[in-house]
Amino acid sequence: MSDTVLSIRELSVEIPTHTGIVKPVDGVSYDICAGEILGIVGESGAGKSMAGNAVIGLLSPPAHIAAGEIWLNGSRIDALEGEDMRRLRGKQIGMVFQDPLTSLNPLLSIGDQLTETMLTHLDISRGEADRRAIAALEEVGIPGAAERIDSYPHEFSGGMRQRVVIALALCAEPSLIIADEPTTALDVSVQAQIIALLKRLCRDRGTAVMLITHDMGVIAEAADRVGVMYAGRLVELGAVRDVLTAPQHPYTHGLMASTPLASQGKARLHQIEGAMPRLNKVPEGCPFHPRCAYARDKCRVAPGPKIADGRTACWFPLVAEKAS
Amino acid sequence: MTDMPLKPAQQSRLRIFLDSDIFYMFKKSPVAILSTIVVAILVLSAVFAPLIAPTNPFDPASLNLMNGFTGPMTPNAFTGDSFLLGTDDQGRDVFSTILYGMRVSLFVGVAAVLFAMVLGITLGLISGYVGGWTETIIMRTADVQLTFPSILVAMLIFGVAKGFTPVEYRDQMAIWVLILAIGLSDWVQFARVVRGATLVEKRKEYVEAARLIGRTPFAIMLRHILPNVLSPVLVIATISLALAIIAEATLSFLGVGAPATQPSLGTLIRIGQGFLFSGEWWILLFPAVTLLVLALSVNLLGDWLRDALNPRLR
Amino acid sequence: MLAYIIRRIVQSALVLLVVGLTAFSMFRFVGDPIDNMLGQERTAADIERLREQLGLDQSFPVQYFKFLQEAAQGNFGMSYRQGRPVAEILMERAPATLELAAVSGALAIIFGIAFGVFTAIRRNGFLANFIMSASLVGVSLPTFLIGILLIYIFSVELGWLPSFGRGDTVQIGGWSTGLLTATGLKALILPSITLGLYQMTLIMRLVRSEMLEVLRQDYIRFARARGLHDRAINFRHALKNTMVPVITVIGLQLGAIIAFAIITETVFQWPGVGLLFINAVQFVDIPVMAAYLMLISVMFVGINLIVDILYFFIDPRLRVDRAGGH
Amino acid sequence: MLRKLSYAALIAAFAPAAYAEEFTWAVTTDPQTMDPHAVNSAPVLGFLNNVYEGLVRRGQDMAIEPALATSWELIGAGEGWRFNLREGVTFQDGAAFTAQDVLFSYERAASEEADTSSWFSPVSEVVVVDDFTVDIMTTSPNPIFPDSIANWMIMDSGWAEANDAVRPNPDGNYATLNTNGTGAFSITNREPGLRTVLEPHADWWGEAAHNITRAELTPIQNPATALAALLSGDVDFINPVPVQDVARLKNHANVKVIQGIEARVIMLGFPHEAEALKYSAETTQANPFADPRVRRAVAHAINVPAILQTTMRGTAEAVNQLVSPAMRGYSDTLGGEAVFDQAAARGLLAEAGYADGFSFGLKCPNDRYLNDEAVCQAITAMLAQVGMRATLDAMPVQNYWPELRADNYDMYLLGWSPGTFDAEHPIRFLASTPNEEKRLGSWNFGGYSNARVDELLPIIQSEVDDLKRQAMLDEVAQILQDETAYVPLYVQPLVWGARANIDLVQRPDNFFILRWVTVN
Repeated sequence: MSDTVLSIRELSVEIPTHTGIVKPVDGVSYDICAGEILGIVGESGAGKSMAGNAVIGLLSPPAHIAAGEIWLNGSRIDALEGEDMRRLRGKQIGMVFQDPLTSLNPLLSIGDQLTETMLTHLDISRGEADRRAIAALEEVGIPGAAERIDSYPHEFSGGMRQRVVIALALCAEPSLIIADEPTTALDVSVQAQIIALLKRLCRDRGTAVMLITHDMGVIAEAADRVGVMYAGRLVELGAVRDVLTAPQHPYTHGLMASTPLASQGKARLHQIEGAMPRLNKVPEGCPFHPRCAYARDKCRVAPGPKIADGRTACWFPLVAEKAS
Repeated sequence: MTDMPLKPAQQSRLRIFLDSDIFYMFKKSPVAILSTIVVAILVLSAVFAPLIAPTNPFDPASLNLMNGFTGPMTPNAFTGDSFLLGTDDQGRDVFSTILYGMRVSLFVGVAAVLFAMVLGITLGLISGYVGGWTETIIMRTADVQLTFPSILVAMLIFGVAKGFTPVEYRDQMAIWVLILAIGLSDWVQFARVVRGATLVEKRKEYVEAARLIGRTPFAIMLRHILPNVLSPVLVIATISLALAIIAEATLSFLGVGAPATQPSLGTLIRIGQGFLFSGEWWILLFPAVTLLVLALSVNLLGDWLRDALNPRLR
Repeated sequence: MLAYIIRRIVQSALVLLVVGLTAFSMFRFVGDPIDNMLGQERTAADIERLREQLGLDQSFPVQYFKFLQEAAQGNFGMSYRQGRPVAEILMERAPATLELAAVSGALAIIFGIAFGVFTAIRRNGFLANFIMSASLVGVSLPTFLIGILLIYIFSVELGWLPSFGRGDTVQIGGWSTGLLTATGLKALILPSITLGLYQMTLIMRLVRSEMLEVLRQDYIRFARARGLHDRAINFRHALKNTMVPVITVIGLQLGAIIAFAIITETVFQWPGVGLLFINAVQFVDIPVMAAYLMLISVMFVGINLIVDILYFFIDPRLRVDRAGGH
Repeated sequence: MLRKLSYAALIAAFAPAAYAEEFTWAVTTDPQTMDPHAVNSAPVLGFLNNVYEGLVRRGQDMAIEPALATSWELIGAGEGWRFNLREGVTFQDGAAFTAQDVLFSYERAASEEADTSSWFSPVSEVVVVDDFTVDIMTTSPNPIFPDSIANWMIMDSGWAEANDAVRPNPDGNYATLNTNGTGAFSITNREPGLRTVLEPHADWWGEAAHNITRAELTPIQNPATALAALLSGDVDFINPVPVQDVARLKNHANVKVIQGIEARVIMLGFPHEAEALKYSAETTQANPFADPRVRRAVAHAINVPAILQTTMRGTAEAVNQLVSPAMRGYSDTLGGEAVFDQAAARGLLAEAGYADGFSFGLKCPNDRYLNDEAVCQAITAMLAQVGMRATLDAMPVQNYWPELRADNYDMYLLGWSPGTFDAEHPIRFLASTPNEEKRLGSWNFGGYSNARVDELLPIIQSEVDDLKRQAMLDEVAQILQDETAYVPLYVQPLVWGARANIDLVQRPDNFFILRWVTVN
């Protein structure tokens, strides 16, 4: 596809520990196209953030990319290091973190933080940067942007700060945004605004978005496609509508059943028996099999099939009627 | 995420320790292993000094002044006696004196730190739990104490304590006054850590619940707070121990330390520095090296503990 | 902010009162000044007469009250030993200590921060680990011993630097400075290293741990994710945030430097207030001791106040919180 | 005139050479005042001897020689002494020296505010005969009076009056910081505790034997620092050199050691009058030291040669009486002193009923005498070996004297240096029954009392015949030894260190006389 912005192939991330090698991301592949929002969903510890960090090159040692490829706009970036990688960050890949309270440097004014980012990546003058900073704040919906440019982060509310963070992530006009739980720390009333903002900005600019969240509601609201991760693996990938309405992997199914949004009208929420395994104790075969009501012998020995063109990494995908 | 299922019966405490991250990190750090071994050797030889030391330097009747200033491993010109590390100005065997002196230094250091710890934890708990005026007074005192240099505090306490001690007890009191002086100048850090933890704990539901069912939450809090502050307290204690040993040496230099008849390492160094230019280098060098090695190992250990026990820095 | 400063000053005044009381109560136990003031042919009557003349025969509260009364007017009495107003002596000696403290403080801060930042950024590098371990040697030996060893090596054996004193000084107004003469500068080297080494180590270790703490903050990750240069991240973002807690400690350390100067000044015969204090203890020169402790407390209080005010400039959060009267 | 001018020009041309005649010296204790009558202590008087002068002074051999008085003689049968004053002497501020200044200096030095008044207790009156003759009348014949006033320094009456310093003041006055003497050097800069700068007094009456153009005194308390300063050439002279460093310094090419015997005798004192020991674990009801046999046992138990050999490094000399052999009136006839003999010590203890020994407290200063604490430690060990188990309490001297005055000791260390350089001095201060009125026994902390000694003292003081006087001094020395009133240990050494290019003269009173210094 010509407009593929990000392409991840068989990506594995490993962390060596004294009790063995842990693989928080294990053979994951997916693409994101320009203007598309790909939701990545899963429990905490499933490896969704780790994949995002691998893309932007911010894995904290000793975590490292052990295998696979990452392509951005047609160039391979997984092996880039130091200065080459830095030039990419902010300029081509923007990132939005979970907590706007801690994402902003408390000692620098937001104007400083914006112009600093732009001056790093764009060949513009100081005055131009100031002007664009105000414009960027206006664009993310900060009222009175010109006056508030010299304000410090603590003078903004949480939602406003997340707007500033988004402005910061977008200010050098990257082609990919990685939004890691961008709404989790916000009040419910603000969440929708932020999602809408993110969606609007990316559509307008044709920016690809990797939207990492554990919240199916956010996925349903914002994403075009969704990938489901479990114990470091991508277990299901497909259009949001398809995955939400007809999950094919038993884990996705369980996840849907336990989410209030997806189980509207149901008498009670389902609960998946057991818990996700610790990453150093991932079972043989399909990692989900100990908790899977449909597991068969094959599931216990062979890891699920690769998601290539198909939707799920389950040997025995659920058929539609089971899912409802 | 829950822990993997445990079968407690099969998991001995030792096993848990040996499997723990901290022990793993310990095994991987040559510095930590080395300093632990050194500290262990030094502490053991101090504790068992009477068994190891060839002479008892604290027994004046055993000393022969004519043995004074004998060089290491060289026979004395008058008595023909030979000493591993030589003798000092009183004819005391330097090796034995170092062992006994280390005993004094370690005793002062450990006792001062324990005293500071108990005082700091108590005051920290009280100020965190009671709050109000009590807290203001305690923490303000801590501020003053912190601004006021410990060495002056110690000198002050030493001066006052000497005045209050009845003449009959003044000889034995030097050590206890040292402990008091160093301990009193060192409690603030402990108090701050514990107070912080107490404030956090106080807001938790179980404290409220305990209050509601009519139990005094204090005892419960203690049980919850102490494990929480264990690592920082341990780190502070280790580093304070090194500081206390050095502080004792410094106070000895200023003439308010352990008496010359029962010298600590600091007193030995004070005595020995008088012989630096006269060629009897061993009187200064060996105690100084011992102090350096002791304090350095304790410091390295404290340093390593700080990194190891602070999961955020891993 | 004004209200805050006033509150601090009131607290400080209380601190001073307490320090004064403690200090004063201490002197009664330091010893008896009389013997040092009279020669070997004195009689018991001479002793009594002098005691009376100095007001030492009065009760403790009376002595303390008189002291406070006089001290409030800036009059700390006459030195028993030198027979001159104590205030005058202190003024004369203060420049030496302040210059020594300033130079060693500057050394400690500059090298402490530089090494601290370096060891934090190159956290597991060989050089960083070496600096960390080597710095511990500096705090594992008592200051006086370091001083004596430095003298032994650099003055006696190598003959490069003077072994004691301040060298030549130049009088500028009421201030005698050793910073303008070659001998004065040379004389500063060993004492300021001796005095600054310990503080440098403390500052370095503190900067390192605070910096490591800051470096794992979200805003640093976010700054990194925005592709900012490492230099900007380490110095503009991380160091500035590191400095907030570090400044408090540096303030306290500056105070400690002035106090630790007692030892350094004794070893190097540095003619500052620390040496004056030790001499005063030796001769039970009560007015000098009292004035010294008061001076030190005033300095600490002042340093703390400056530290608090510095906060307002470094940390915008405080500006709002306090100025806004929350 | 022309010649003088060219000479000055020559000096100016070689100005750097003048630096060679600058002299810097370090002492442990800064003289605490510049007032010659305010404090009677060796550091003060020793230093001021360079600035002020008395009627008489001591020469290099301690003999009394003329200074501001050119001659003196007894008046009649000893009613007083007549001093003939030197003419043409000027003070450093230019004022002329006359008999009025002598009278003024007497009134000042003998005043209640002065610390030197005890020197003048034998004086009844000072009479100005004419401008250059003064009679000093004494209450009884006083053969050693000129010896006793060698440190009585003459101050200019006009200067003192003009500067409101007519009497010394412990709180300080003009004379505390400023000087105006007739001596060879005047003080040009005085910064207490830091430095005192002296320059030659251009109009001094004497012949200058020194070649110093500028001298600077610096106090350095820490002996190691002082030694380092000497070795590195930062100072030209230090006093004292720690005895342990003597051997090494002697081998040093650029430094020399000047050694001698000081006037100070180090001894042990006892609580003669105490009912019981203060610091004993078991002997709380009795005072063993009241028994002369126990005191003699102490003398037997102490191995003085070992102390001299090891602790004092062979710099000190043993002594058997309260004064050193260099003093006038030293007793040559004394015999039967207790030598080191542990068996004898144990025997005496058993005889006195202390066969199992006893414990007690030994008080000791730790910054007053050379190696005082180390000596006390050694003594503690030696006494322990015969069963006298001492607990040593060493303390700074400012705590020490109050402790002794409060009788808080079972045994103590004392050093005594007779200001008059005469054997009468320690008898008056240490051996007489304490008597406040008569100013007797003021340092006799233990209250030693012997009727015969008390009886002999006034006779000794007024006896003009040297032989008779010596016989009485011998008798007292023998009594003190027989009763072991004190245990004299050794005479403290004088150890000075100087750069090799310095020539100087060491006097047994430890006074450093600048006018005998030559810088080569």
